[in-house]
Amino acid sequence: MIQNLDQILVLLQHWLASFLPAAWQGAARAFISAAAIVCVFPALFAVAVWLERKGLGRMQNRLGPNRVGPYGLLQPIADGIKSLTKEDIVPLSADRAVHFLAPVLLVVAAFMGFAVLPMGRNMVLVDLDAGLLFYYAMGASSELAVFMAGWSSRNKYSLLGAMRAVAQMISYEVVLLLSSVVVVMMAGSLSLTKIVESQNQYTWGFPHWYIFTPWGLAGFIMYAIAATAETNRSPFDLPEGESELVAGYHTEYSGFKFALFFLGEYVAMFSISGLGTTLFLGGWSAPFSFLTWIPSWIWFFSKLMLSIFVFIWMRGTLPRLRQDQLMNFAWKFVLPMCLLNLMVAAVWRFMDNYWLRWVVCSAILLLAYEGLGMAELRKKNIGPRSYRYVE
Amino acid sequence: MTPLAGYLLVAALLFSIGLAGALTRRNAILVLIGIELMLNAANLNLIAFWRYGPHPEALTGMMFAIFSIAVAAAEAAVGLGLVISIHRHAKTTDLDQMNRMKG
Amino acid sequence: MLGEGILKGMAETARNFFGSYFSADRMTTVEYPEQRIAPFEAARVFPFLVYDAKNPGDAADWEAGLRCVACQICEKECPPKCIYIEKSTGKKPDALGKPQFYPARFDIDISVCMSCQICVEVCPFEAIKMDTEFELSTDDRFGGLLLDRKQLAKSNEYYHQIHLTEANGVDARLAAEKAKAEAKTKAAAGAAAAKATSIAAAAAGEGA
Amino acid sequence: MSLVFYLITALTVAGGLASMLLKNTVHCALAVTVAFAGLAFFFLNLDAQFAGFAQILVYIGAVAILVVFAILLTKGSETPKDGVFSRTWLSGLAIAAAVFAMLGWAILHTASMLPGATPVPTVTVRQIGQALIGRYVLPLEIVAVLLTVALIGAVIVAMHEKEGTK
Repeated sequence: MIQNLDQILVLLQHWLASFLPAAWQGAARAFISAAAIVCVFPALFAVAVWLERKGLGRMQNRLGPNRVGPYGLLQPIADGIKSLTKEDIVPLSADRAVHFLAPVLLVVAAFMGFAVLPMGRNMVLVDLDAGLLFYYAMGASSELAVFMAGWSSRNKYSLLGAMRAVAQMISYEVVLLLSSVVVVMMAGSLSLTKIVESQNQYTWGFPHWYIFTPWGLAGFIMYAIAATAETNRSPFDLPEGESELVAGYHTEYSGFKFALFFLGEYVAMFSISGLGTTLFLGGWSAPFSFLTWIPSWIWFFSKLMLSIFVFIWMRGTLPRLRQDQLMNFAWKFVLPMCLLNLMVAAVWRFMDNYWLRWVVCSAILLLAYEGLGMAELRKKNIGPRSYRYVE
Repeated sequence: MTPLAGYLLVAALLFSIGLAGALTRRNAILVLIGIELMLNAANLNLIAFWRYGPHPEALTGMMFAIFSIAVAAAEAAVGLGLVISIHRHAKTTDLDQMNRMKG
Repeated sequence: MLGEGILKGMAETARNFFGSYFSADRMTTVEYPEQRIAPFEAARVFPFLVYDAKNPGDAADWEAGLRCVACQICEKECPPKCIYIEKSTGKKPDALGKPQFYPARFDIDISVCMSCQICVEVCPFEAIKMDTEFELSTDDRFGGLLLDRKQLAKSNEYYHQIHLTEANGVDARLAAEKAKAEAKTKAAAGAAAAKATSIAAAAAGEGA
Repeated sequence: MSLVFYLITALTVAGGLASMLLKNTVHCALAVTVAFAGLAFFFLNLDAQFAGFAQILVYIGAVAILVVFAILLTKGSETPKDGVFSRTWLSGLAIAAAVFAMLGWAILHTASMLPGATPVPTVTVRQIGQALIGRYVLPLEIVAVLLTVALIGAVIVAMHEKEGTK
């Protein structure tokens, strides 16, 4: 019974596909999974928007949306109807084809990442051997979409926002990749299902999640920073900093195309949270061995929503960074820490003594963090900054 | 026609397109793009030969392609750096106008 | 240590988040259309014209009671030029009984007005004051936002209601002015009478 | 030759042609991205998963972005008034056509000698990794050094020259 509940979605998929002739069943299963992903995550998007507006409201001692439906629950539907029925305005001088393609490409690239994320036991669309690489390849394509949006709008704000976004995404993509490499080193595989399986073991009832190791915790924190920057969320939301750039690269988008950008941003947030969950938080595995009877997909989605809540929490707390702070932080602090973390993971891998490696690895990481942090704080450049342009 | 011949033909076509672009465009950046296209065509050849070669398990062609991708990335970075630096000197990226040795 | 401030900030927002469910005094906002806060006395939105009703509460004599004498100072001083005044041809007695012009037309375009209060400051007759009414939305973008003198005219009692301290000061000043004017006329009358008596006396003396 | 092959060929060649023929430089950069993506599909079609994803990651994620950055930094997105093609375009085209003719002739001439369909090789990422640090460790190290040198070199070349050092 419990087994069935865990696999209920897989069974449902097989049952639905069984109505078709045998030759088509494989394709039908893939189609059903893809359709499920395309339906579930926009629904989750609606929930997340509501949660974000309510949560931010409460953090600022307001009520948040409370007009449409009970507790404002129907607000996302109202927003959806509004953006669907709004006029779609394209600037006269805009590059129409590119302007149209940009949001489409962004959303498609954001959705592609889900293809390799295991959302439960046996619940993965394609179990690629190079799954992580595929994920990052898809994430890299969204940068181009952002650039296309900004450039095709023929608007200074859009272009500035796009250039900021691209510079930021490239810088933090390095961090994102390097912080997840430690997991690959430990799991010995780029396949996300294998990574989850290697974490789905228990000692004294506690799971072997990578976050419960010094290098895993450090890696997770750096992953979270890079993920926030990669999805252009506060405090790294300079690309759309509304106080300076109107709305950044989607200034000139309205109606449904704007809604697509909005959707793309949230879907990217879900997929990057899902990847973080998979890499560091044990994916669909239960946090204690006595809780393994709860279906795996429930664990995956609860961890996902928890990460979303942390995203919202950070947005409610932190002010926006300045461009030079953002770049300095990425290249001078997080990247060295990432490289050090790779070394620490290697030390962890090849040290036998269980307790000693805990002490050594934590000590190296903490000392480096403290030392680098103090150095960065002392070096803080206060005074006029110089800019560099190509004439 | 064997599949390999098809891939080789496509690679040759892409190589020629890249070559034509590199030889005919004025903008230095587009010349670089043409060179990238040529490199990519070569990669396609390598991968195709690896796939249809006698010893795919030796991974030789694929390794070549992977290294070539890495080298091409470095080449693009340096090439574009050069274009930017030339643009700063000559205020243009038009190759037809870059006919002086004097900096 | 680096990052300490972030954790402190996160704790603060978490406290706000949970606190807002437990303590009602954290929630400083009101649910606007249903709940309202009484406007502050110093609040100002757009100007209005003050009139003195002969019998308080009578809105019928707004035209007669307008303090404005169409001197057009406010029209000249208005930075965005949103006041349009047309002087009357005839005159009518003001509160002091002196014959004055009055505005045949007095329009303020509140879509242009920037609520700077300069018109109020330059008015020598205390005729234009700032209102606290802010729910002025209309579906007519041009005509609906161009208020004429009938829409602008509000009684002195209303002025007392919204800006009590200020209105009392204005009333005192007007009363003092009126008293001064009356004293002046009285003095003038007295002087005239004295002159008349002295002339009469002189005439009588001459006659004697 | 399957339908997939022809579709990818059409996509790639169209992208490549557009990137060399379009007037607007940014359009060219976007078109070449399509060609890069098509080549990645080719790699996937040839069962070289790793190379295909690496192609997307490096070319679409890095090279294309680098190119558009360079275009914007050099004000290259404005179409020049006196045409986009070089004065010697005819000879360039002739050379390219000659190269293609020769390559095509060579391929078609030897097509019968080329191996036919072979069984699909199974390559895991583990195998690639082991090859990289086994047989190909020296090239790997050299590429690492090359990338570092290229990174520093690109930064130095593109950096502002100090006043007076010209």
